[in-house]
Amino acid sequence: MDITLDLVLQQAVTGLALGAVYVLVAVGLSLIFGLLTVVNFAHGAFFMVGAYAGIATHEYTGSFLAAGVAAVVVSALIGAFSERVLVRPLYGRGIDYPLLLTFGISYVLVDAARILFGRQGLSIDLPEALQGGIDLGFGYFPLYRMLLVAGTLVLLALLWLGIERTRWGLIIRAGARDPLILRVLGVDVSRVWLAIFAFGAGLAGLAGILAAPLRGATPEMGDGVLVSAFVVTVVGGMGSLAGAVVAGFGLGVAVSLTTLFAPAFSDLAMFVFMAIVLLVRPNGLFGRAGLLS
Amino acid sequence: MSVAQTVPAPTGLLARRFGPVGSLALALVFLAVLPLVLPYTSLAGTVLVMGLFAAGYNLVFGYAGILSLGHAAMFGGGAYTTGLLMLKLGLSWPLAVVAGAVAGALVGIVFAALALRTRGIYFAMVTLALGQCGYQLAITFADVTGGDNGLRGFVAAPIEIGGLVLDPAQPMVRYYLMFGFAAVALAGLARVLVSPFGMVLRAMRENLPRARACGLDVRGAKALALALSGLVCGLAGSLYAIHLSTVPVDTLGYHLSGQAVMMTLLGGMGTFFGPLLGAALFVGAEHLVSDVTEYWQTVVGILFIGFVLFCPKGVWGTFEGARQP
Amino acid sequence: MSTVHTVLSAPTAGAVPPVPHTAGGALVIDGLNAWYGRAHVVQDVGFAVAPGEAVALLGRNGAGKTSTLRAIMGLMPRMSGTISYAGCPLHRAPAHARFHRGLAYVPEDRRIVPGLTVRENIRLGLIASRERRDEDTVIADIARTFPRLRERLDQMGTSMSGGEQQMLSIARAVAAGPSLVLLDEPSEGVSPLLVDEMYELFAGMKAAGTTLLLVEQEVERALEIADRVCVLDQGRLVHVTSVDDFRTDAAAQARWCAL
Amino acid sequence: MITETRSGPDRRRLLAGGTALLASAFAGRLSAQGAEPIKVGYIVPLTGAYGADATIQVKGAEVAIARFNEEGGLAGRMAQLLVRDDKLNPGEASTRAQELIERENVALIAGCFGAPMLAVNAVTRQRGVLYNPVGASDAIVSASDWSATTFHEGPTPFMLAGALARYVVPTLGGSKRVALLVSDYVYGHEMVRGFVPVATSLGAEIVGEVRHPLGATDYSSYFPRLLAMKPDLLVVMSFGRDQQITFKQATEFGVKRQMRIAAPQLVHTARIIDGHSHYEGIVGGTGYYWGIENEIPSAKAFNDRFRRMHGGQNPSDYAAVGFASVMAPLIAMRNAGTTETKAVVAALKALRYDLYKGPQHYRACDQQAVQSILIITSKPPKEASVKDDIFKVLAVEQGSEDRLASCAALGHKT
Repeated sequence: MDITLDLVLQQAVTGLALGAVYVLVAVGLSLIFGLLTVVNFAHGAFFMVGAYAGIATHEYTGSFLAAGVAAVVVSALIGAFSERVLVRPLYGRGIDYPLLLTFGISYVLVDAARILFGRQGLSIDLPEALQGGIDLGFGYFPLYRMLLVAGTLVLLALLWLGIERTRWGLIIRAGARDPLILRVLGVDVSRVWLAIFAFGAGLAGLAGILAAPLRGATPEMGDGVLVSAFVVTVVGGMGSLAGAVVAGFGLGVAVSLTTLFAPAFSDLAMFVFMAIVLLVRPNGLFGRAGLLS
Repeated sequence: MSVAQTVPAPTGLLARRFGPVGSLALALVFLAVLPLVLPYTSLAGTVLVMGLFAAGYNLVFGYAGILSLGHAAMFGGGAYTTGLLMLKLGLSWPLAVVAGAVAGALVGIVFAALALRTRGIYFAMVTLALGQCGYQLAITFADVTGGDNGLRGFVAAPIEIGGLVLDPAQPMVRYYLMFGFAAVALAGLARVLVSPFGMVLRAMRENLPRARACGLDVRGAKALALALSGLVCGLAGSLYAIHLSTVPVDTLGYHLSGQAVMMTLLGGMGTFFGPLLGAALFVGAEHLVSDVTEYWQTVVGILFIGFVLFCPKGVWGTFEGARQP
Repeated sequence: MSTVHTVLSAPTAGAVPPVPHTAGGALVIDGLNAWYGRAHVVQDVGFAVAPGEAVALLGRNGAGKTSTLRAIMGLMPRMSGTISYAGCPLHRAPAHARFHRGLAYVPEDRRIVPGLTVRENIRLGLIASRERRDEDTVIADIARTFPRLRERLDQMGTSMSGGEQQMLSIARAVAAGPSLVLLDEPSEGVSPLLVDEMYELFAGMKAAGTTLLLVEQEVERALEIADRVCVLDQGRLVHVTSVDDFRTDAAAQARWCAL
Repeated sequence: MITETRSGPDRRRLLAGGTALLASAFAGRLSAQGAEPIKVGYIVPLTGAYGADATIQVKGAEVAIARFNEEGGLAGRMAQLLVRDDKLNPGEASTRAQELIERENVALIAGCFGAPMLAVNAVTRQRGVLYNPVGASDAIVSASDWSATTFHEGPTPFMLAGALARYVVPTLGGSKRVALLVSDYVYGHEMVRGFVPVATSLGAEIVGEVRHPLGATDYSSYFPRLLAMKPDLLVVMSFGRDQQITFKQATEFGVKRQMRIAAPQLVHTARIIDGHSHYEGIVGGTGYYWGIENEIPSAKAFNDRFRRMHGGQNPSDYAAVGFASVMAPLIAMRNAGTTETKAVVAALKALRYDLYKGPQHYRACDQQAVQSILIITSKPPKEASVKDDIFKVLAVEQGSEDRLASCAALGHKT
């Protein structure tokens, strides 16, 4: 089969849509690592929680907006609870313990989903208005995925503005570099951490419900996403938001193009890519200088 | 490195209370009586294999203080090597097991060469990636490895030692044959830990910058730790192949790497007996709980969270710590 | 005129009387112990600082001066003993709560946040302040008091010289108008010219009624501004005296403060 | 700790505490007294991605045990089902199989599917234990994995894909361009081997084969390529989640507007979860659908019994094959008059049975169950008679040895 420019372009756009989900998950992961130095292995579970909370809400209300809100709120609340009750006692004990703890949290959350909603998973269909596709000139593309990319970009722009321009953003930027000085200047850092953990979990939950119409919801759905999101954060540089965004979209496109040229290697490609980046730049593309660097 | 900071008051490389010989003896007695107390022999076999795996992992995680999330590559590498040598070359199983251990060490050396440039969480992630590469390769080259169906078709034939015929098809015979290999590996591990190299590891774990300032070759020591760890984990994988008569592709999966961390932590990292105990608790809990409820993951998860929060030194670490003078 | 300006500037004709935003009071420390890991770095230290007073905390390297300041600010991993300020016990309060009691801490290593501009660093000093004051006004006030920072407001904080960074660190600490300022070696690594400027500022702060607790390696400098001297040695408080007595006590200086 | 299960995981006897632990250690030895039950080990992935299929499969096995016991067992000896969860983990399955053999001295191990199926086979082969798994796999009956005591109840991918090709290719128009989307693992490859020769012999042109990694969650990146091939038919050669997500995203990408979609194996549980809209128009194969009960008496009998035991629920494909994998060996034991493996194997080889979908037997060379394959498509909810009436049966291909992969191709000496 001929590989035409149109095909490559279509594939690249597809990769952006793929990357959008990575980015949403990875940004939260990166924020949490950047501020709390917690490697959150429960992040995939928060993604799953968002999908389930959203679908359940949709079944009761029939509203997609309500589903989105529920996804964010429920996963954020579970995130907040996890941080406040479980993760907090471990601060100052290095990165290993929180990592292991969040691993345990994900075990429990995944099983909770099985108990509450069964093992076989749930499904949600797109509203009529979001079905269908548009012609990009070089090929047909589903409308929902375009909106997903656009929505992610808008969200990222808002996040950027929030971090660069607001009081909270200043706290976040300073907190990522030097939480001690924040404490000395009267900021209750533990509340900041709580908020960030909840926010990151909420973002993951949002990504979950946004991805659900595309791939359904299963208790284990977070596993693969978590691994991908880790690859993204590590390639971008742990704790770097810009890195997460660049690496997320970049890896989405890279994986998508690999499927065009060597489909069987698309999974492997991601890890090989990550290994190479880390061998050249041991701290990822955007180093560990800190958030937004 | 982080682990060094997180371990409060390390309790010597071998249990001080028991001394190197005592610790080794305890470990061997424990493994020797296992099939007699567990409800069935194959469970004891799984505990032995996982215990050896955790003990090998502990060398890196507990003693050298580096978190690896890719040790399944060493375990699986050993298992596949053993299986393939028996299947394709008809090698006798004891030789194939030794070769599997060596293969595990080679994987450890590859890890050291590729991943030691990075540190901390990045090291963990590179090892995770390397481990996944192994898994993907096994899936991709299904013609050789059997893909997701696993490698199968090799049989551990009876061996004769001084007129005594030992048939691995018999559960008890197989268990104690495996025990023999494990005993040698554990004795070797104990020997390494009391050697000067063991002292270097201790220095690194307790204070990495100081160890570096003292002119210790930290990276070299880490590389050696990875290779030795690979040797033990590769042996564990090889024994697993004999134990199951098949090599599932899951032996290369990241869940198994995660399980190594859990078992080590549960038992007590940086202790000699801890990982064995941790493996027994983990495998045992999973079996027992999953017999009682389908929702065993919740129980295991809560147990795990509880250990991280309240008993971070693990069962054996806490016991030993409490008995310190 | 804003509170910040009052705290910072020397009283001039027509100036508003000093009114720190939290009513000042005595800092009383009793039986203070602090540890770093197993190292017992502060041992049974007790002293008091009266409102509006300036006390210099002196001693050799490693005598426990910095640790004492950190303990007062709530930054030591482990401590015991009591600390009260203006009648309120502080020793159980987290660092951020101590800030809200009117304490400010200027750390030895300045801790200018990388990636933030000078203006943002100063904003950080106001970010948690419960009195919502107009940031721009406060920053304008600070710029007036710290002329060196004025033209650098939009520059990265970490791109400035050591002395300028020290100025920024002080400006940030006092932006919210504290009544007690803990200063840790402000003159270290700062050019003499800037040290002069800085001590003028301290004098102004003191004159405005702000209580100062100053750790200083350069004894002469500290004596310029201090009312009293506390000397630490190997984690213990070994000597408390007035500045005048200490200045003339060559033996004490040689014994505890000589390098 | 043992869990003796007569009626599935929901009625498990729960033993707790140290006494129970001790007792259980000796249970195997003590139970040898009296009319010893015929123990059937049933290893299925209750936890894991296919938990729903495994759970209903256990219900099918319970029907077999109940029927055997109602019919008097083996001269008064009753059958007993011991369910074990392999968690879809081959290591676990292998350990469980060893446990069932060592401690329970089971007469049969059945049920397994997925990767654990072959791991258990390695154990039963070494130990000479009767084994009758259900998973769709050609490897299990190939010479390299062959074992004298292993029978294979489930249909193989080769049979399913071949039956699909024979049905679907003639329905295509003139050009018969076919593209394949293949999950890159053994099962996917087996599907390809079953489908391609038949399809090309019927005049189809394979215009492309796109492979994706097992367990991929986003298939969007494959569609541009597939669309560019301009096929008339897309055959989705994957299973479970992979297949479900592919269908969902194919709908989203408007793939169905340009080509038809078929899949060698459609599964009941997946169709129930995802609903009709994603399955609309997709043609696929299956080993069983309960809707054939009007034509086939044995199906009616099985369905009735299943419904009676399980609250009116209709059996799924997995329930049916799970039933047969236990029922056929039990009947063979009765025929042989013993549970002794050699005799039972001989009886099974000779067995001609019709348990749920018409006549079946095990082929001599590989002991694969020769059986009919159903070609089905999703039924719109408005046409459904009851809630779980989800498929229309388009065709039934009768079982015949020449529909199986040839003994020679599987490496057996003929």
